Amino acid sequence: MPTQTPVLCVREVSKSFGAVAAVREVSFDLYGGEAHALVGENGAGKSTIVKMLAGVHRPDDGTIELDGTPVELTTPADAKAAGIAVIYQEPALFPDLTVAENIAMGHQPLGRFNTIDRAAMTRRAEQLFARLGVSIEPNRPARGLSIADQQLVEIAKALSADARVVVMDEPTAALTGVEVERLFAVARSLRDDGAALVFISHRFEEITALCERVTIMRDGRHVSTDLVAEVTVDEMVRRMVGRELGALFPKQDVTPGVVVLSVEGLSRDPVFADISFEVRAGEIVALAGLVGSGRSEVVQSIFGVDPRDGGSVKVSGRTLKPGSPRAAMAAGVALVPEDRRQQGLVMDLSIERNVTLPRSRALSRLGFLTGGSERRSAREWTARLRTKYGRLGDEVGTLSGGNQQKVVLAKWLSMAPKLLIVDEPTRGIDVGTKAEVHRLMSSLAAEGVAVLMVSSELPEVLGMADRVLVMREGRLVAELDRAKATEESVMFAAMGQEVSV
Amino acid sequence: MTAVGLPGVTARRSSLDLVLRARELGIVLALALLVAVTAISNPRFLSGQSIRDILLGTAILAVLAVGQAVVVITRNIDLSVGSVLGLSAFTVGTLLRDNPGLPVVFALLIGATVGAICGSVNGVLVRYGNVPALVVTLGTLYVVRGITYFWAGGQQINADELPAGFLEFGNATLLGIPYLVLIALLVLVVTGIVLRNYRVGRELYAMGSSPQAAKLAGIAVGRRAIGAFLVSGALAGLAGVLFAARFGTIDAAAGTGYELNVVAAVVVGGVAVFGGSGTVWGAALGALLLTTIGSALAVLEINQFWQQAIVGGLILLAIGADRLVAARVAARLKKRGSHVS
Amino acid sequence: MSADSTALGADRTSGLAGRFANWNVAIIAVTVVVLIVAAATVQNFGTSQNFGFLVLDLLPIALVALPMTLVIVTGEIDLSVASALGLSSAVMGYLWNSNQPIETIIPLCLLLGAVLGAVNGFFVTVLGLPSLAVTIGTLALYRGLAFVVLGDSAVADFPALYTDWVTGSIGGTSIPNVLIIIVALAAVFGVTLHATPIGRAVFAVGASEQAARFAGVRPGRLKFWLYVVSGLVAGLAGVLWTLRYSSARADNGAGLELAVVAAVLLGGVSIFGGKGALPGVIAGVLLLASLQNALRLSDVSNEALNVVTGVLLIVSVLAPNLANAVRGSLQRRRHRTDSTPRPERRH
Amino acid sequence: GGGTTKESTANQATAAPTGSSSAAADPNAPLKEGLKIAYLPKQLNNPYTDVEVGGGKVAVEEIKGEYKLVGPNDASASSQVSYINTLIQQQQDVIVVAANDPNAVCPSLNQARKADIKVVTFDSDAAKTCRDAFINQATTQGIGESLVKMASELAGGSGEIAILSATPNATNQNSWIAVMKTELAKPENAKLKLVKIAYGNDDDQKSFTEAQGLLQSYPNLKVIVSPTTVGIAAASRYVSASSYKGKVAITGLGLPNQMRQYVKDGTVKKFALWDPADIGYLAAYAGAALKSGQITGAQGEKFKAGKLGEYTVGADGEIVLGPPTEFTAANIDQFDF
Ligand SMILES: Nc1ncnc2c1ncn2[C@@H]1O[C@H](COP(=O)(O)OP(=O)(O)OP(=O)(O)O)[C@@H](O)[C@H]1O
Ligand SMILES: Nc1ncnc2c1ncn2[C@@H]1O[C@H](COP(=O)(O)OP(=O)(O)OP(=O)(O)O)[C@@H](O)[C@H]1O
Ligand SMILES: [Mg+2]
Ligand SMILES: [Mg+2]
Repeated sequence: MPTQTPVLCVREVSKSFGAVAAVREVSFDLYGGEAHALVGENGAGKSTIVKMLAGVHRPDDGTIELDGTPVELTTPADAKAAGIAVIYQEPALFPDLTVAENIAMGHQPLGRFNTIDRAAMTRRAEQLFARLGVSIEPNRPARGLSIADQQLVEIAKALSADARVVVMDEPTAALTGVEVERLFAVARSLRDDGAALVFISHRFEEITALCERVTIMRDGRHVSTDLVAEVTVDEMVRRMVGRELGALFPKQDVTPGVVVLSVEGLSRDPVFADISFEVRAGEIVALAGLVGSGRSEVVQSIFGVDPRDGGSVKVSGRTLKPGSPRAAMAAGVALVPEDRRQQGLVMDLSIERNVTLPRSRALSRLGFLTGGSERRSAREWTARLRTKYGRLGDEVGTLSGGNQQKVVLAKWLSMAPKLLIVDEPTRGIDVGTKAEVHRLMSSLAAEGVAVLMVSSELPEVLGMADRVLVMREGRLVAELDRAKATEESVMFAAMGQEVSV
Repeated sequence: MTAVGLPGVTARRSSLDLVLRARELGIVLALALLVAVTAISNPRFLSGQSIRDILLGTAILAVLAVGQAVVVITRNIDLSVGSVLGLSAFTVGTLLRDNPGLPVVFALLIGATVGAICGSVNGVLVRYGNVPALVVTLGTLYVVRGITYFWAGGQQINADELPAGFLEFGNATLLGIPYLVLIALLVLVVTGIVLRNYRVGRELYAMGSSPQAAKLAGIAVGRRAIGAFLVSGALAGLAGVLFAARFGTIDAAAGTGYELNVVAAVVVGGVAVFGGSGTVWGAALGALLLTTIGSALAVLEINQFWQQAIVGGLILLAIGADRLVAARVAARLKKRGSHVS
Repeated sequence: MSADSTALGADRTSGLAGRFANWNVAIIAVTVVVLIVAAATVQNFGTSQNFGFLVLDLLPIALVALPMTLVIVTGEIDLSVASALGLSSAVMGYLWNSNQPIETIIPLCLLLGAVLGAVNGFFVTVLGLPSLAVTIGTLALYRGLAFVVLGDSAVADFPALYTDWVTGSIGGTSIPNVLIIIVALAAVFGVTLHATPIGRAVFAVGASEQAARFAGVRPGRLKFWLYVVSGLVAGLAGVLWTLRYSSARADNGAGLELAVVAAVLLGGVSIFGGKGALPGVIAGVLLLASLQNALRLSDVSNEALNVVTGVLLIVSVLAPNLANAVRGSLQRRRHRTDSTPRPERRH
Repeated sequence: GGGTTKESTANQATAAPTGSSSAAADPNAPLKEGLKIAYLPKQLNNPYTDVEVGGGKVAVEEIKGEYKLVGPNDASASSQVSYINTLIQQQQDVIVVAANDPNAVCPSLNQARKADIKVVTFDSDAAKTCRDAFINQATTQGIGESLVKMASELAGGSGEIAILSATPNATNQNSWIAVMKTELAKPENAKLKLVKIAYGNDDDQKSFTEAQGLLQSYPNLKVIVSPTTVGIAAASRYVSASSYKGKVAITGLGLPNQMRQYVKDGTVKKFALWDPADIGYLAAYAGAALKSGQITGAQGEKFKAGKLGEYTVGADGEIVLGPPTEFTAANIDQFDF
């Protein structure tokens, strides 16, 4: 199907953020009329490539060629003008504007005196939604749209641009099967009209269903580009991961102790309902599921940063006051949240202040803090986690992602928790640190700490967990022992259907 | 919000749109109620002279409020408007005193230019200095006022020094409507149309609604921000000329403290302080409401001391109601998720 | 980035804490220089009597700036302080006129201030309204109520025992009595902000409310109490203002809010929250007041001060940004990275 | 309660210090040269004030003193206090001040007097205990009577009148209004009805709006009496451009230059004023006389005030300038201030 000359060539591009090399000398071609999959683990650099194509980031090295000529995409406007439309991983809508306006922003249909032709704009949105087979009212504001609907609006936005290159960064993450089917139908028709598609997804069945070629990335590097038909899913996974799981996930075997956490009938409308499970001392329990299945919401509700509608949470037999992180902390619960930048760390504060923030009361003497006790404690814990930093007084935001993650861990481990909840503990951190974090988690478990881990990385789940709980659409749908947990069984439970692994 | 009833929108009017428009509707109702109560207790409140006085008073505040609304919609704020008004009024006053032959149109242009210069200084500092608008405009509030004092010293420009033609402009009418009111209406309509019906206008809303998304959408965020400050400055300058024409006496203190009134008018008019929503119509209505309250309280023989307290209470009420409406809308929208048809 | 502290390491002494120290040192240094230059060149500036006048002049701004610093560090603002001051003064006059003992009136006025602050706190933290809009509303409301209470009359004849204490000096010395209040409160607020768990929480909430919540801080409660304290101090400032001039009037302190915010920002506090230090704020207050005093003594007009205040304000915020930009471009040249888009903030 | 209340302190308040008038006056003492005389009006940028201090400047030059003018932009007592403090620091000889609040400036003025600075108030008096002399434009009684007389003439002897005053705390305004009220209570003025006292705060715009409000609220209003130059000008300007012109009369105290236009266009038939320049002029001579020891501010003392001739200090240190002049279309062109 690919035509002779590529529409777009990525040539040896590299991009680093500080010390993190997100993309290293990656090259691939994109032909008109093809759907090209980009796969790789979390943090492999896929979104970074997307952002370079979108003009959000500029490559440190390498070039991007359109129709054989190198182009400088310095702003998103440049990319738009070059005919590249992008669906970002995180929806970026204008909450106060109507859906139709969101779709048309920048290329609104004009009528008399160059005024915006609202009727045409609304019609256009209606047509796009009809094509996608969804009914979103074009004249409602974008505020309050569910994540899925936001994603659909993003898709409509990209379609409306009549672009030659459409880049879709996990467009299906929030969608259900039917919506995905509609999207694929539209995507195929775009492709058949000669557009080039870049498609990113963590779901292999989607890739095999839609794409002709697949480029695999690992740790920011290009691994391979093949015809989808010529490579099996197993092979893709092997190339993506590129290492033996056993070496990475050194789980020590522990006999579970007393029940530390017991959750009963926990629900929060409309995110999750009727969640019940237990975690014992020394156990690592993984909460698996697709992105958006409600896992983070469950653990946040347990910790008390989110409210809950019903159910109870007991820690060591004592019921936790709902909606109070303080009560949870007092009961020995620690939460390493999934979003390090927004939730885990106060980026503008120093390393030491971040490490000691939850314990500032405990570290004070007669209510006063002189800084010495905080510094000592921060030094001790960052050293224990082998954190690399200049000075303890540096802003935590200046650290590399992995070191930031270690600061978050230090912050909560220093509390000596009975129950450690970690949400995507290794997201966006490098391979070495990942191994360290895993070692740390299993040694904590060995010391008798109960660990509840939310992770989207199947290998991590399979490698670390004593038990795997699987969530789907806000419900707990399966509980698998370490022995029974395989990629197939977990994916089957997570998706509610057979997968071709 | 975006759904003010103008022709051209498909007839997908739902009760939802009504709720969304309720904010401006609320001001209109409050205004109607106020006028009705006042007029019943004192019919002269509805006399031609009285209405004219209210409209004249509103005209100046409304022009300022329109400019402020433009800035607030982009998630910024301009506290320097009162000082810019003073500088412009004094500049124009001095010019007219020294050149009595100067045509009024020219005076309006000069005032707007003086304001536009101040506004672009604000804009450039905000954009390139990467300094929050509140700080920059608080700074220029002092600086511009100081410059005016330096220049004016103790002098005051009295009505008898201004050319009669200019003063007449402050009071004359066209078809019974004072020129000042016409100018304010013109400003309002033009700005309203640009904000609603032109790409530039929608981009201002987009910026205020989500700066991050605006950047991703390829909007020239910096240039638009400077533009918004320029408009606000130019309108403050224009308001300075209207001020000079209306009051006839100008000194360096003209317009002192106006900034808070203007922000109050904008907030009461339903423009969200965090940008992205609200209309200049609302802001102008806010200005009209605040001015009418002032007049009505005087006519109603309500102790003049209550006036400010009532205005303050009203602002709190307006933003509280705004939040309530927003919360209700959000709740309704959540329930009406789309689904595959 | 932590590893590569070679060439830039020297000037990048120690990230944030270092930068703060730097800003504080800078503003304190500027203040000291201004004081020395003024004492040397402006006749009568250095006299002890003038020092007394200076302290009395900066009293209300200094007091109100203390809680304002904490409020701004949490990322909020309180523009109603001057009106709360005026209402406290008006109520004081009203009660005095109705022959209440001053010993009851003063605590009542402080209580009133706390209540006014609680009203702000309620709107901001319970209803979740933007503090800028709320406190513009209460700015008008409280001032209006002050006029409702006292109308346009002025109440005078406060007991000499009290008024003399406020305008007087510590026995025999030329240290004004009110300096005790300023120093004591500055110490309380300084220690609270910089050396207690509350202060840590204040900074955390200002820098990232969400992250603070995840660390067990209760941002709503914290902000509510800060507003209460802000009102309380404004009430106290109202009492002192009234006693200093021996005149209770509804318009006392009108317009002071902008001067206070200006002094706080000049002291290096970020309007976005999360950054700032109390010594800098005190230096900022002192700098503005002594400039005003010196300029007046040199017969420079009041208006020059407007310009100086405004320029100082802009420069104080612009300078660190420019420095950062220069540093950033140096670093970028080394790494060719672009800056991460910062989380959106406003005003 | 047993605390300090207003009543419990009222007795002590009257026993306040009476200033530095212990030394006896020497009417023949020579007028000192090189005296530093500072004027502190209510606020700068006020045309009336400018004329007043202009007269002061002339007088200070005549007696070979050093003239200085300082003042706030905002007519507030607190800024005046800061200026008084500055003047104390600068060791002036005489402070001539128009108080924005009679009590708020008191402690500072007394501090100045302790530093051997003579304090003369003009325009608006401070509390009697904290100044040496007060230059009164005219007797309070005289002004009040004259205002009522003009209002009565313009109203044709009967009807509604309103007052547009300056700030609510302005001492001079309030004492005139008090006299007007007594006058209006007299049988011959029984048909005149004072319906409202509005306050324009000596702010042009505010006065303008207040005038507007008065006319709206009182359809039968016949006369607006504005005993302040800012107020009368603003009210005249409003009326001259409104439909009320010719129906409502304006009178009060105003500057001829500011009022000329409205007298000529018929809005204003008659108003009154003393020559403000003379107030400033007299204040300088009074201050110099005080500082030179010719007078102490006690009743009955006499001193010479240049071109104005000899003045006698009245009760409570008051020095009365003289009766006000009435201006009409017939005589207004003879005056230029
Ligand atoms: N703005 C940024 N600043 C610093 N580091 C960043 C930034 N954006 C991405 N990174 C880092 O670059 C690496 C690659 O990130 P990227 O988002 O490209 O991964 P991805 O392949 O899209 O992962 P996912 O499947 O989770 O979306 C990660 O280590 C990430 O932490
Ligand atoms: N602010 C919100 N408004 C509406 N829906 C939301 C919001 N936040 C989350 N959701 C929805 O709640 C569900 C659960 O989200 P959550 O982040 O807990 O999922 P998750 O399983 O942890 O996925 P992830 O891997 O992204 O962490 C999703 O369907 C999401 O769309
Ligand atoms: Mg990604
Ligand atoms: Mg999650």
